[in-house]
Amino acid sequence: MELYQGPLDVKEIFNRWLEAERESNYGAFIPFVGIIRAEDNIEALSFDIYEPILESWFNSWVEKAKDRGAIIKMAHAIGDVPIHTTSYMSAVFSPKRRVALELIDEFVEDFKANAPIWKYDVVNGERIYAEDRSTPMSGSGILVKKENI
Amino acid sequence: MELYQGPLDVKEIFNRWLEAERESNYGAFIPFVGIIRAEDNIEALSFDIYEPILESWFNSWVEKAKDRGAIIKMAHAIGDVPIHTTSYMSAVFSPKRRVALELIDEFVEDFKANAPIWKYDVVNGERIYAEDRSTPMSGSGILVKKENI
Amino acid sequence: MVKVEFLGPIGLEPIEIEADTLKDVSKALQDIKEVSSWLDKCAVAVNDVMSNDLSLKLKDGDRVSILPPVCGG
Amino acid sequence: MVKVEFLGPIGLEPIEIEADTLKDVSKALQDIKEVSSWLDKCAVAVNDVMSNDLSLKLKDGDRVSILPPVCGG
Repeated sequence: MELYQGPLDVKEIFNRWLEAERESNYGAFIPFVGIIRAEDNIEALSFDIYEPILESWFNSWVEKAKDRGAIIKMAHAIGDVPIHTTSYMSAVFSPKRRVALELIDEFVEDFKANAPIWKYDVVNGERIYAEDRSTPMSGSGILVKKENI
Repeated sequence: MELYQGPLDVKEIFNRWLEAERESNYGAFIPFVGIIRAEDNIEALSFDIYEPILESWFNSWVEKAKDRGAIIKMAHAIGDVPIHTTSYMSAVFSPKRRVALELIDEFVEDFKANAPIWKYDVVNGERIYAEDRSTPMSGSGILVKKENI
Repeated sequence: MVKVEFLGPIGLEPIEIEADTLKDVSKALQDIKEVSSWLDKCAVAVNDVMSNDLSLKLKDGDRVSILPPVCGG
Repeated sequence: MVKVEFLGPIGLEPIEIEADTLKDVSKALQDIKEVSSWLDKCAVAVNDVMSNDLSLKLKDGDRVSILPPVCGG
Protein backbone atom coordinates (compact mmCIF):
# COMPACT_ATOMS: atom_id res chain seq x y z
CA MET A 1 0.00 0.00 0.00
CA GLU A 2 1.30 3.43 -0.95
CA LEU A 3 0.08 6.82 0.29
CA TYR A 4 1.12 10.10 -1.29
CA GLN A 5 0.63 13.76 -0.46
CA GLY A 6 -1.35 15.11 -3.43
CA PRO A 7 -2.08 13.48 -6.80
CA LEU A 8 -0.62 10.13 -7.86
CA ASP A 9 2.00 9.83 -10.59
CA VAL A 10 -0.09 7.33 -12.55
CA LYS A 11 2.54 6.36 -15.12
CA GLU A 12 5.28 5.84 -12.56
CA ILE A 13 3.04 3.67 -10.39
CA PHE A 14 1.69 1.66 -13.34
CA ASN A 15 5.19 1.04 -14.73
CA ARG A 16 6.58 0.05 -11.36
CA TRP A 17 3.74 -2.37 -10.60
CA LEU A 18 4.07 -3.90 -14.06
CA GLU A 19 7.85 -4.31 -13.70
CA ALA A 20 7.54 -5.78 -10.21
CA GLU A 21 5.49 -8.73 -11.50
CA ARG A 22 7.12 -9.09 -14.92
CA GLU A 23 8.50 -12.56 -14.13
CA SER A 24 5.76 -13.67 -11.72
CA ASN A 25 3.84 -15.53 -14.43
CA TYR A 26 0.50 -13.82 -13.90
CA GLY A 27 -1.69 -13.88 -17.01
CA ALA A 28 -4.02 -10.99 -16.19
CA PHE A 29 -3.21 -7.55 -14.79
CA ILE A 30 -6.11 -5.17 -14.16
CA PRO A 31 -5.40 -1.72 -12.74
CA PHE A 32 -8.15 0.65 -11.66
CA VAL A 33 -7.42 4.38 -11.96
CA GLY A 34 -9.68 6.89 -10.21
CA ILE A 35 -9.57 10.38 -11.70
CA ILE A 36 -11.08 13.53 -10.17
CA ARG A 37 -13.99 14.73 -12.32
CA ALA A 38 -14.77 18.39 -12.84
CA GLU A 39 -18.30 18.86 -11.50
CA ASP A 40 -20.24 21.30 -9.30
CA ASN A 41 -17.49 23.94 -9.63
CA ILE A 42 -15.03 22.03 -7.50
CA GLU A 43 -11.33 22.88 -7.84
CA ALA A 44 -10.17 19.68 -6.25
CA LEU A 45 -11.17 16.87 -3.94
CA SER A 46 -9.34 16.46 -0.67
CA PHE A 47 -8.84 13.33 1.41
CA ASP A 48 -8.24 12.42 5.04
CA ILE A 49 -6.98 8.91 5.69
CA TYR A 50 -6.80 6.94 8.91
CA GLU A 51 -3.76 4.88 8.10
CA PRO A 52 -3.72 2.15 10.80
CA ILE A 53 -7.19 0.86 9.89
CA LEU A 54 -6.64 1.36 6.16
CA GLU A 55 -3.51 -0.77 6.49
CA SER A 56 -5.31 -3.61 8.27
CA TRP A 57 -8.27 -3.40 5.87
CA PHE A 58 -5.84 -3.60 2.94
CA ASN A 59 -3.88 -6.48 4.50
CA SER A 60 -7.08 -8.50 4.86
CA TRP A 61 -7.60 -8.08 1.10
CA VAL A 62 -4.02 -9.15 0.40
CA GLU A 63 -4.84 -12.38 2.25
CA LYS A 64 -8.17 -12.87 0.42
CA ALA A 65 -6.38 -12.37 -2.89
CA LYS A 66 -3.61 -14.79 -1.91
CA ASP A 67 -6.22 -17.50 -1.20
CA ARG A 68 -7.30 -17.11 -4.83
CA GLY A 69 -3.74 -17.13 -6.21
CA ALA A 70 -3.78 -13.39 -6.86
CA ILE A 71 -2.12 -10.24 -5.58
CA ILE A 72 -3.50 -6.77 -4.95
CA LYS A 73 -1.78 -3.38 -4.98
CA MET A 74 -3.10 0.02 -4.00
CA ALA A 75 -2.07 3.68 -3.89
CA HIS A 76 -4.04 6.66 -2.57
CA ALA A 77 -3.61 10.40 -2.27
CA ILE A 78 -3.77 12.38 0.98
CA GLY A 79 -4.86 16.05 0.94
CA ASP A 80 -5.85 18.01 -2.15
CA VAL A 81 -6.12 16.38 -5.59
CA PRO A 82 -6.97 18.81 -8.44
CA ILE A 83 -9.58 17.94 -11.09
CA HIS A 84 -8.34 15.69 -13.92
CA THR A 85 -5.59 14.23 -11.74
CA THR A 86 -5.58 10.88 -9.96
CA SER A 87 -6.45 10.18 -6.33
CA TYR A 88 -6.62 6.40 -6.34
CA MET A 89 -5.07 3.39 -8.06
CA SER A 90 -5.42 -0.27 -7.32
CA ALA A 91 -4.56 -3.38 -9.29
CA VAL A 92 -5.01 -7.11 -9.34
CA PHE A 93 -2.62 -9.65 -10.85
CA SER A 94 -3.82 -13.23 -11.21
CA PRO A 95 -2.98 -16.28 -13.30
CA LYS A 96 -6.39 -16.24 -15.02
CA ARG A 97 -8.69 -13.46 -16.13
CA ARG A 98 -11.85 -14.60 -14.32
CA VAL A 99 -10.37 -14.22 -10.83
CA ALA A 100 -8.80 -10.88 -11.78
CA LEU A 101 -12.07 -9.45 -13.13
CA GLU A 102 -14.05 -10.55 -10.08
CA LEU A 103 -11.43 -9.48 -7.56
CA ILE A 104 -10.92 -5.95 -8.90
CA ASP A 105 -14.71 -5.43 -8.76
CA GLU A 106 -15.08 -6.78 -5.23
CA PHE A 107 -12.00 -4.92 -4.03
CA VAL A 108 -12.99 -1.53 -5.46
CA GLU A 109 -16.55 -1.83 -4.13
CA ASP A 110 -15.39 -2.79 -0.64
CA PHE A 111 -12.81 0.00 -0.82
CA LYS A 112 -15.60 2.53 -1.45
CA ALA A 113 -17.67 1.11 1.42
CA ASN A 114 -15.09 0.35 4.09
CA ALA A 115 -11.71 2.00 3.56
CA PRO A 116 -11.33 4.69 6.28
CA ILE A 117 -10.94 7.62 3.91
CA TRP A 118 -12.95 10.84 4.02
CA LYS A 119 -13.59 12.98 0.98
CA TYR A 120 -14.09 16.73 0.79
CA ASP A 121 -15.01 19.01 -2.10
CA VAL A 122 -12.67 21.97 -2.42
CA VAL A 123 -14.64 25.05 -3.52
CA ASN A 124 -13.13 28.54 -3.31
CA GLY A 125 -10.33 27.07 -1.25
CA GLU A 126 -12.79 25.72 1.32
CA ARG A 127 -13.00 22.05 2.27
CA ILE A 128 -16.60 20.71 2.40
CA TYR A 129 -17.25 17.13 3.60
CA ALA A 130 -18.82 15.10 0.76
CA GLU A 131 -21.48 13.73 3.07
CA ASP A 132 -24.04 12.87 0.39
CA ARG A 133 -21.55 10.62 -1.47
CA SER A 134 -20.22 8.94 1.68
CA THR A 135 -21.18 5.51 2.99
CA PRO A 136 -21.45 4.43 6.64
CA MET A 137 -18.93 1.63 7.24
CA SER A 138 -20.02 -1.92 8.17
CA GLY A 139 -21.32 -1.91 11.75
CA SER A 140 -22.19 1.77 11.78
CA GLY A 141 -24.79 2.91 14.27
CA ILE A 142 -23.71 0.45 16.96
CA LEU A 143 -23.40 3.24 19.52
CA VAL A 144 -27.07 4.24 19.20
CA LYS A 145 -28.83 0.93 18.54
CA LYS A 146 -32.21 1.11 20.30
CA GLU A 147 -31.58 -2.00 22.40
CA ASN A 148 -28.42 -0.41 23.75
CA ILE A 149 -29.82 2.87 24.94
CA MET B 1 -8.37 -0.58 -32.29
CA GLU B 2 -4.65 -1.21 -32.69
CA LEU B 3 -2.93 -4.32 -34.08
CA TYR B 4 0.80 -4.94 -33.76
CA GLN B 5 3.20 -7.52 -35.13
CA GLY B 6 4.59 -9.22 -32.00
CA PRO B 7 4.26 -8.20 -28.33
CA LEU B 8 2.61 -4.96 -27.22
CA ASP B 9 4.58 -2.09 -25.72
CA VAL B 10 2.40 -1.96 -22.61
CA LYS B 11 3.78 1.24 -21.12
CA GLU B 12 3.60 3.18 -24.37
CA ILE B 13 0.00 2.11 -24.96
CA PHE B 14 -1.07 2.76 -21.37
CA ASN B 15 0.50 6.22 -21.34
CA ARG B 16 -0.97 7.15 -24.69
CA TRP B 17 -4.50 6.01 -23.73
CA LEU B 18 -4.23 7.89 -20.43
CA GLU B 19 -3.03 11.08 -22.15
CA ALA B 20 -5.71 10.88 -24.83
CA GLU B 21 -8.49 11.11 -22.23
CA ARG B 22 -6.73 13.35 -19.73
CA GLU B 23 -9.22 16.21 -20.22
CA SER B 24 -12.28 14.08 -21.07
CA ASN B 25 -13.58 14.14 -17.50
CA TYR B 26 -13.90 10.39 -17.04
CA GLY B 27 -13.72 9.32 -13.39
CA ALA B 28 -12.73 5.68 -13.85
CA PHE B 29 -10.12 4.16 -16.16
CA ILE B 30 -9.74 0.38 -16.12
CA PRO B 31 -7.19 -1.25 -18.40
CA PHE B 32 -6.93 -5.02 -18.82
CA VAL B 33 -3.47 -6.41 -19.66
CA GLY B 34 -3.12 -9.99 -20.88
CA ILE B 35 0.33 -11.49 -20.35
CA ILE B 36 1.61 -14.77 -21.83
CA ARG B 37 2.11 -17.31 -19.05
CA ALA B 38 4.93 -19.84 -19.07
CA GLU B 39 3.22 -23.25 -19.01
CA ASP B 40 3.47 -26.61 -20.77
CA ASN B 41 6.95 -25.78 -22.13
CA ILE B 42 5.68 -23.20 -24.56
CA GLU B 43 8.13 -20.59 -25.87
CA ALA B 44 5.43 -18.24 -27.05
CA LEU B 45 1.83 -18.02 -28.13
CA SER B 46 1.05 -17.02 -31.68
CA PHE B 47 -2.08 -15.34 -33.05
CA ASP B 48 -3.95 -15.14 -36.34
CA ILE B 49 -6.49 -12.33 -36.65
CA TYR B 50 -9.23 -11.80 -39.19
CA GLU B 51 -9.23 -8.04 -39.16
CA PRO B 52 -12.47 -7.09 -41.01
CA ILE B 53 -14.71 -8.99 -38.58
CA LEU B 54 -12.60 -8.02 -35.55
CA GLU B 55 -13.06 -4.40 -36.59
CA SER B 56 -16.85 -4.68 -36.86
CA TRP B 57 -17.06 -6.67 -33.63
CA PHE B 58 -15.00 -3.97 -31.89
CA ASN B 59 -17.06 -1.13 -33.40
CA SER B 60 -20.25 -2.70 -32.06
CA TRP B 61 -18.69 -2.54 -28.58
CA VAL B 62 -17.68 1.09 -29.10
CA GLU B 63 -21.38 1.79 -29.73
CA LYS B 64 -22.53 -0.24 -26.71
CA ALA B 65 -20.04 1.66 -24.54
CA LYS B 66 -21.17 5.00 -25.96
CA ASP B 67 -24.78 4.22 -25.00
CA ARG B 68 -23.54 3.93 -21.42
CA GLY B 69 -21.43 7.11 -21.55
CA ALA B 70 -18.18 5.17 -21.76
CA ILE B 71 -15.40 4.51 -24.25
CA ILE B 72 -13.45 1.36 -25.02
CA LYS B 73 -9.95 0.89 -26.41
CA MET B 74 -8.16 -2.25 -27.51
CA ALA B 75 -4.79 -3.45 -28.80
CA HIS B 76 -3.78 -6.97 -29.87
CA ALA B 77 -0.69 -8.73 -31.12
CA ILE B 78 -0.42 -10.63 -34.41
CA GLY B 79 2.07 -13.50 -34.75
CA ASP B 80 4.43 -14.72 -32.03
CA VAL B 81 4.32 -13.31 -28.49
CA PRO B 82 7.01 -14.71 -26.14
CA ILE B 83 6.18 -15.75 -22.57
CA HIS B 84 6.03 -12.92 -20.01
CA THR B 85 5.20 -10.37 -22.71
CA THR B 86 1.82 -8.91 -23.57
CA SER B 87 -0.53 -10.02 -26.34
CA TYR B 88 -3.66 -8.09 -25.44
CA MET B 89 -4.74 -4.82 -23.85
CA SER B 90 -8.13 -3.25 -23.58
CA ALA B 91 -9.51 -0.42 -21.46
CA VAL B 92 -12.70 1.28 -20.43
CA PHE B 93 -13.09 4.93 -19.46
CA SER B 94 -16.37 6.00 -17.89
CA PRO B 95 -17.67 8.80 -15.70
CA LYS B 96 -18.47 6.40 -12.85
CA ARG B 97 -16.81 3.25 -11.55
CA ARG B 98 -19.84 0.92 -11.70
CA VAL B 99 -20.23 1.18 -15.48
CA ALA B 100 -16.47 0.81 -15.96
CA LEU B 101 -16.25 -2.32 -13.79
CA GLU B 102 -19.21 -3.97 -15.51
CA LEU B 103 -18.16 -2.99 -19.01
CA ILE B 104 -14.56 -4.23 -18.78
CA ASP B 105 -15.87 -7.61 -17.55
CA GLU B 106 -18.50 -7.93 -20.29
CA PHE B 107 -16.11 -6.72 -22.96
CA VAL B 108 -13.24 -9.07 -22.04
CA GLU B 109 -15.58 -12.07 -21.79
CA ASP B 110 -17.20 -11.36 -25.15
CA PHE B 111 -13.74 -10.76 -26.60
CA LYS B 112 -12.68 -14.27 -25.51
CA ALA B 113 -15.86 -15.78 -26.96
CA ASN B 114 -16.39 -13.85 -30.19
CA ALA B 115 -13.34 -11.91 -31.38
CA PRO B 116 -12.06 -13.65 -34.56
CA ILE B 117 -8.59 -14.44 -33.23
CA TRP B 118 -6.92 -17.86 -33.26
CA LYS B 119 -4.30 -18.90 -30.75
CA TYR B 120 -1.41 -21.31 -31.22
CA ASP B 121 1.14 -22.68 -28.77
CA VAL B 122 4.69 -22.35 -30.02
CA VAL B 123 6.74 -25.40 -28.94
CA ASN B 124 10.14 -26.12 -30.46
CA GLY B 125 9.40 -23.51 -33.08
CA GLU B 126 6.23 -25.30 -34.14
CA ARG B 127 2.79 -23.66 -34.10
CA ILE B 128 0.06 -25.86 -32.57
CA TYR B 129 -3.59 -24.69 -32.60
CA ALA B 130 -4.83 -24.24 -29.01
CA GLU B 131 -8.02 -26.13 -29.78
CA ASP B 132 -8.80 -27.17 -26.21
CA ARG B 133 -8.79 -23.54 -25.00
CA SER B 134 -10.78 -22.21 -27.96
CA THR B 135 -14.49 -21.38 -28.01
CA PRO B 136 -16.89 -21.79 -30.95
CA MET B 137 -18.27 -18.34 -31.84
CA SER B 138 -21.99 -17.48 -31.49
CA GLY B 139 -23.94 -19.29 -34.20
CA SER B 140 -21.35 -22.02 -34.70
CA GLY B 141 -22.57 -25.30 -36.19
CA ILE B 142 -25.12 -23.63 -38.45
CA LEU B 143 -23.71 -25.47 -41.48
CA VAL B 144 -24.42 -28.92 -40.03
CA LYS B 145 -27.62 -28.38 -38.03
CA LYS B 146 -29.64 -31.60 -38.31
CA GLU B 147 -32.69 -29.87 -39.74
CA ASN B 148 -30.54 -28.48 -42.54
CA ILE B 149 -28.99 -31.67 -43.82
CA MET C 1 -19.87 -18.47 -58.06
CA VAL C 2 -19.14 -17.62 -54.44
CA LYS C 3 -15.74 -17.73 -52.78
CA VAL C 4 -15.41 -19.75 -49.55
CA GLU C 5 -12.43 -18.98 -47.33
CA PHE C 6 -11.26 -20.95 -44.31
CA LEU C 7 -9.87 -18.84 -41.51
CA GLY C 8 -7.26 -19.50 -38.83
CA PRO C 9 -6.17 -23.09 -38.19
CA ILE C 10 -8.31 -24.78 -40.84
CA GLY C 11 -5.40 -24.18 -43.18
CA LEU C 12 -7.06 -24.64 -46.57
CA GLU C 13 -6.87 -22.39 -49.61
CA PRO C 14 -10.10 -20.60 -50.62
CA ILE C 15 -12.40 -22.44 -53.01
CA GLU C 16 -15.06 -21.26 -55.47
CA ILE C 17 -18.42 -22.98 -55.61
CA GLU C 18 -21.87 -22.52 -57.09
CA ALA C 19 -24.34 -21.62 -54.35
CA ASP C 20 -27.60 -19.67 -54.21
CA THR C 21 -27.94 -19.79 -50.43
CA LEU C 22 -25.85 -20.68 -47.38
CA LYS C 23 -27.66 -24.03 -47.42
CA ASP C 24 -25.97 -24.80 -50.73
CA VAL C 25 -22.62 -23.90 -49.15
CA SER C 26 -23.39 -26.24 -46.27
CA LYS C 27 -24.06 -29.12 -48.65
CA ALA C 28 -20.92 -28.48 -50.66
CA LEU C 29 -18.63 -28.23 -47.62
CA GLN C 30 -19.95 -31.42 -46.06
CA ASP C 31 -18.58 -33.25 -49.07
CA ILE C 32 -15.04 -31.97 -48.52
CA LYS C 33 -13.19 -34.32 -46.17
CA GLU C 34 -10.74 -31.75 -44.75
CA VAL C 35 -13.58 -29.36 -43.97
CA SER C 36 -16.49 -31.49 -42.81
CA SER C 37 -15.00 -32.31 -39.39
CA TRP C 38 -14.66 -28.58 -38.61
CA LEU C 39 -18.20 -27.59 -39.51
CA ASP C 40 -20.01 -28.39 -36.26
CA LYS C 41 -17.83 -25.91 -34.38
CA CYS C 42 -17.51 -23.20 -37.03
CA ALA C 43 -19.39 -19.94 -37.46
CA VAL C 44 -20.08 -18.31 -40.82
CA ALA C 45 -19.78 -14.80 -42.23
CA VAL C 46 -20.93 -13.50 -45.61
CA ASN C 47 -18.96 -10.52 -46.92
CA ASP C 48 -17.56 -10.10 -43.38
CA VAL C 49 -20.96 -10.01 -41.67
CA MET C 50 -21.73 -12.89 -39.29
CA SER C 51 -24.76 -14.91 -40.37
CA ASN C 52 -27.05 -17.45 -38.70
CA ASP C 53 -29.47 -17.80 -41.56
CA LEU C 54 -29.03 -20.76 -43.92
CA SER C 55 -31.69 -19.37 -46.29
CA LEU C 56 -29.56 -16.25 -46.83
CA LYS C 57 -29.43 -15.57 -50.58
CA LEU C 58 -25.97 -15.37 -52.11
CA LYS C 59 -25.02 -13.56 -55.27
CA ASP C 60 -22.17 -13.94 -57.69
CA GLY C 61 -18.90 -12.79 -56.13
CA ASP C 62 -20.04 -13.07 -52.50
CA ARG C 63 -17.40 -14.12 -50.00
CA VAL C 64 -18.27 -16.75 -47.37
CA SER C 65 -15.87 -17.09 -44.40
CA ILE C 66 -15.70 -20.17 -42.18
CA LEU C 67 -14.56 -19.25 -38.64
CA PRO C 68 -13.28 -22.02 -36.34
CA PRO C 69 -13.25 -21.72 -32.49
CA VAL C 70 -11.49 -18.59 -31.28
CA CYS C 71 -9.22 -17.69 -28.38
CA GLY C 72 -7.92 -14.14 -28.35
CA GLY C 73 -5.97 -12.51 -25.55
CA MET D 1 -9.64 6.13 31.39
CA VAL D 2 -10.02 5.45 27.68
CA LYS D 3 -9.25 7.90 24.90
CA VAL D 4 -11.97 8.58 22.32
CA GLU D 5 -10.88 10.07 19.00
CA PHE D 6 -13.12 11.46 16.27
CA LEU D 7 -11.88 10.80 12.75
CA GLY D 8 -12.31 12.69 9.48
CA PRO D 9 -14.96 15.39 9.26
CA ILE D 10 -16.26 15.17 12.85
CA GLY D 11 -13.55 17.67 13.67
CA LEU D 12 -13.36 17.35 17.45
CA GLU D 13 -10.29 16.94 19.61
CA PRO D 14 -9.88 13.56 21.38
CA ILE D 15 -11.48 13.22 24.82
CA GLU D 16 -10.75 10.97 27.79
CA ILE D 17 -13.59 9.23 29.60
CA GLU D 18 -14.16 6.52 32.18
CA ALA D 19 -15.60 3.42 30.48
CA ASP D 20 -15.52 -0.32 31.21
CA THR D 21 -17.24 -1.32 27.97
CA LEU D 22 -18.21 0.20 24.61
CA LYS D 23 -21.70 0.55 26.06
CA ASP D 24 -20.30 3.06 28.53
CA VAL D 25 -18.69 4.93 25.65
CA SER D 26 -22.04 4.96 23.85
CA LYS D 27 -23.75 6.52 26.87
CA ALA D 28 -21.06 9.15 27.32
CA LEU D 29 -21.03 10.19 23.65
CA GLN D 30 -24.80 10.54 23.45
CA ASP D 31 -24.51 13.30 26.01
CA ILE D 32 -22.11 15.34 23.87
CA LYS D 33 -24.10 17.60 21.56
CA GLU D 34 -21.47 17.89 18.76
CA VAL D 35 -21.10 14.11 18.65
CA SER D 36 -24.57 12.67 19.19
CA SER D 37 -25.88 13.56 15.72
CA TRP D 38 -23.01 11.65 14.09
CA LEU D 39 -23.44 8.43 16.05
CA ASP D 40 -26.14 6.70 14.00
CA LYS D 41 -23.87 6.66 10.95
CA CYS D 42 -20.52 6.04 12.63
CA ALA D 43 -18.57 2.82 13.05
CA VAL D 44 -16.25 2.10 15.97
CA ALA D 45 -12.75 0.73 16.38
CA VAL D 46 -10.91 -0.16 19.57
CA ASN D 47 -7.13 0.09 19.34
CA ASP D 48 -7.50 0.22 15.55
CA VAL D 49 -9.61 -2.95 15.31
CA MET D 50 -13.19 -2.53 14.09
CA SER D 51 -15.77 -3.62 16.67
CA ASN D 52 -19.48 -4.45 16.59
CA ASP D 53 -19.72 -5.60 20.18
CA LEU D 54 -21.01 -3.11 22.76
CA SER D 55 -20.16 -5.49 25.58
CA LEU D 56 -16.47 -5.37 24.61
CA LYS D 57 -14.41 -4.83 27.77
CA LEU D 58 -12.15 -1.80 27.75
CA LYS D 59 -9.04 -1.33 29.82
CA ASP D 60 -7.13 1.69 30.98
CA GLY D 61 -5.36 3.39 28.06
CA ASP D 62 -7.50 1.82 25.31
CA ARG D 63 -8.12 3.98 22.27
CA VAL D 64 -11.66 4.14 20.81
CA SER D 65 -12.02 5.62 17.30
CA ILE D 66 -15.28 6.98 15.90
CA LEU D 67 -15.41 6.59 12.09
CA PRO D 68 -17.96 8.65 10.12
CA PRO D 69 -19.19 7.67 6.59
CA VAL D 70 -16.34 7.11 4.16
CA CYS D 71 -15.71 7.82 0.50
CA GLY D 72 -12.27 6.89 -0.80
CA GLY D 73 -11.16 6.97 -4.40
